[in-house]
Amino acid sequence: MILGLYNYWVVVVLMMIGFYIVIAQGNLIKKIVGLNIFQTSVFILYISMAKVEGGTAPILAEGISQFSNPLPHVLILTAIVVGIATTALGLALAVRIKEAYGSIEEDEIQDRDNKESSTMKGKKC
Amino acid sequence: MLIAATIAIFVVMILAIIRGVVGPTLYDRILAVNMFGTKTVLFIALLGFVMGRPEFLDIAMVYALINFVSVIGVLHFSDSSVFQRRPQDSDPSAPAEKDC
Amino acid sequence: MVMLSGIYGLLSASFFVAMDAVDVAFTEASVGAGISTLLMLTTITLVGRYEHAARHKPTLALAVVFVTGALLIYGTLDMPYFGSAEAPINLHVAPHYLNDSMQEIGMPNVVTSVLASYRGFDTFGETAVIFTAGVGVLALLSIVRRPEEEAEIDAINDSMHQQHLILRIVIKILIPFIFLFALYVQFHGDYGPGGGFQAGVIFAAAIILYAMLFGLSTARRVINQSLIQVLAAVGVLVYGSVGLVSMLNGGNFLDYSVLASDPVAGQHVGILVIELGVGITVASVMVIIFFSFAGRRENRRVSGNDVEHDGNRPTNSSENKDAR
Amino acid sequence: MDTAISISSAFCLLLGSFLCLTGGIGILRFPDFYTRMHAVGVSDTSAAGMILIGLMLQNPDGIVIVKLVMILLMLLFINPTASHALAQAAMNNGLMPLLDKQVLDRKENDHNGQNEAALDKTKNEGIKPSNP
Repeated sequence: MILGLYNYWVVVVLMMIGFYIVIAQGNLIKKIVGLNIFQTSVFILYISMAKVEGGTAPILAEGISQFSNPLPHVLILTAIVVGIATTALGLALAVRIKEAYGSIEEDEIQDRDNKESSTMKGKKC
Repeated sequence: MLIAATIAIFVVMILAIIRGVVGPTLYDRILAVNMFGTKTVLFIALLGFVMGRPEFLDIAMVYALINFVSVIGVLHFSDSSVFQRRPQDSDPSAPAEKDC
Repeated sequence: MVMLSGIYGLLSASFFVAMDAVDVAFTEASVGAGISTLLMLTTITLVGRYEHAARHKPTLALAVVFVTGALLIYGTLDMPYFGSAEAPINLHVAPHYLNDSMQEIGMPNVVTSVLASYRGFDTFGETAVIFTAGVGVLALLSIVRRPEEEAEIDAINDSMHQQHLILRIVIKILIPFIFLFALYVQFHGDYGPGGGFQAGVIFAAAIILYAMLFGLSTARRVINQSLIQVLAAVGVLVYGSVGLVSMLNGGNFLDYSVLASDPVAGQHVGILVIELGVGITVASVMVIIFFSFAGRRENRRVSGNDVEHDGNRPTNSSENKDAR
Repeated sequence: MDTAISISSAFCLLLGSFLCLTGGIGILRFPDFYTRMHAVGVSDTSAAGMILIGLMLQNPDGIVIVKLVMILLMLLFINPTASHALAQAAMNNGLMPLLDKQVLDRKENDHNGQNEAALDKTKNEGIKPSNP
């Protein structure tokens, strides 16, 4: 009986993979990939909730009475396109960071920031 | 028969994924993606017939096009210098290499 | 890894087909498999391919992930079973959409009618978000180039494209069909899977294909950059003005029933126009995003040559050796 | 007539599936990139053609057949082109086919001689194909 929940478990596993990548990887591009995986897991959550046993695609046709739920489809359809737009924004930021810092590794960026702020302080003193 | 063909294609998709994960060089991966894309087109077309909703063919068509676009795009960008330059002593066939 | 993400996009799209979400599969097919892979690749050519060896300790992260995952799985125990028709999500507003949209909107594709009519306001917001993202990318990555650099880029492109003769011919044949198909998707969205979002992405994919094979400056000559920027705004404006017109006609904002004498015909007109607006915005924003990234890349190739030195910069080479 | 059509459809589908499977085994078992590519390139296109023809025979309904024909045409255009581009890119970027030791040595020398100016030392090191 409890196996009827497997779709959520798949979603949770995917979500955690994405989450792990986001928090554990230092590379900004990998972080964005992780965010994408996380995002897709949310899509799958919505779409799998919309599925109705025995239903088909929500395009009305004669002779079919059972349809999947169209509302999550709408939400996810727009979310996918918005997702790619925001991903592009994130990638653009990564490109600019690379140009400004010469690296997209988190710790190196941090190091450079620290160094710069300490030299600034030194000048002030 | 439709279902048998669908299952066969599904198996081949899994094989393509294995090659994509293992694939020593970048080009193996691109090849796997290309194959996977073609198989997806067939898979969706078959699935449409299995489920009795031939509207799915539109999606298959999008796939055929977009797969081509992405393969060409990947090839285009793999010509760039970043992809040709490798770390100095890494063997291109070493499976540990990861093209991030 | 990027190739795998491409497969991932394809795979999740086939999953959506299996889940009967044809419209979503359509979008994911064009977005996840095509555009996002390309964007990732362009970025990687900009920032360098290899990452440094991991220096962090993943134990803490793993612990956090496992705890969160366990809590989430515990939370799923109260969720309705997969595919159950009695789940709360299927009981409230969805039956109304499925049963009444034929009378109210007159469209077989319920997804389109929900997207464009019932939840039109939401979709308006999404379109505005896409537009904003396009503006953001433009602000971050746009560059002004001098004419002599243009010439240099042209020379590079010409030399590079000598080898792509077969590809160019096939693509010349294919591109009109892609455009035609995009238009079909755009205007067939009422009856089958499709609509503005998908059509916009397909349209943009055709232009991106052209830009990749024939060089960015050629593509810029065909499709004017400032025209595209104006079009991105025009799409949102078209959407908004449909709402305003319906207000002027005495209805609510984005209530299309008042656009024609017959409410159903009015809905048809309204949905057609706003889908057009969405399509224009999505297509031009995608093209803007790609042009910005690719323009950066070409600029990098001409001036500076810092990409060239990326792999073997003396400070990095030792770390790059053990890059995974 | 009906049975003839359905039998031929089933035959096409089976043949397509079989070709598909051979391609899948080929991509997994062949030793180097170019042979894999051969396996995929040949079997993919023909398998797609067979399966789509099988589907066409399944449903003699106007618009569906038109769509299937369009998909078939597109695949016939796209697949060989993509394979060609892939092989060409791989060749241009110096991925060598897996050859006999003798041929390999000769090729290697040629390669080094021709491109000495263009390629730096490290790159040649990187390109060298793995010996079997």
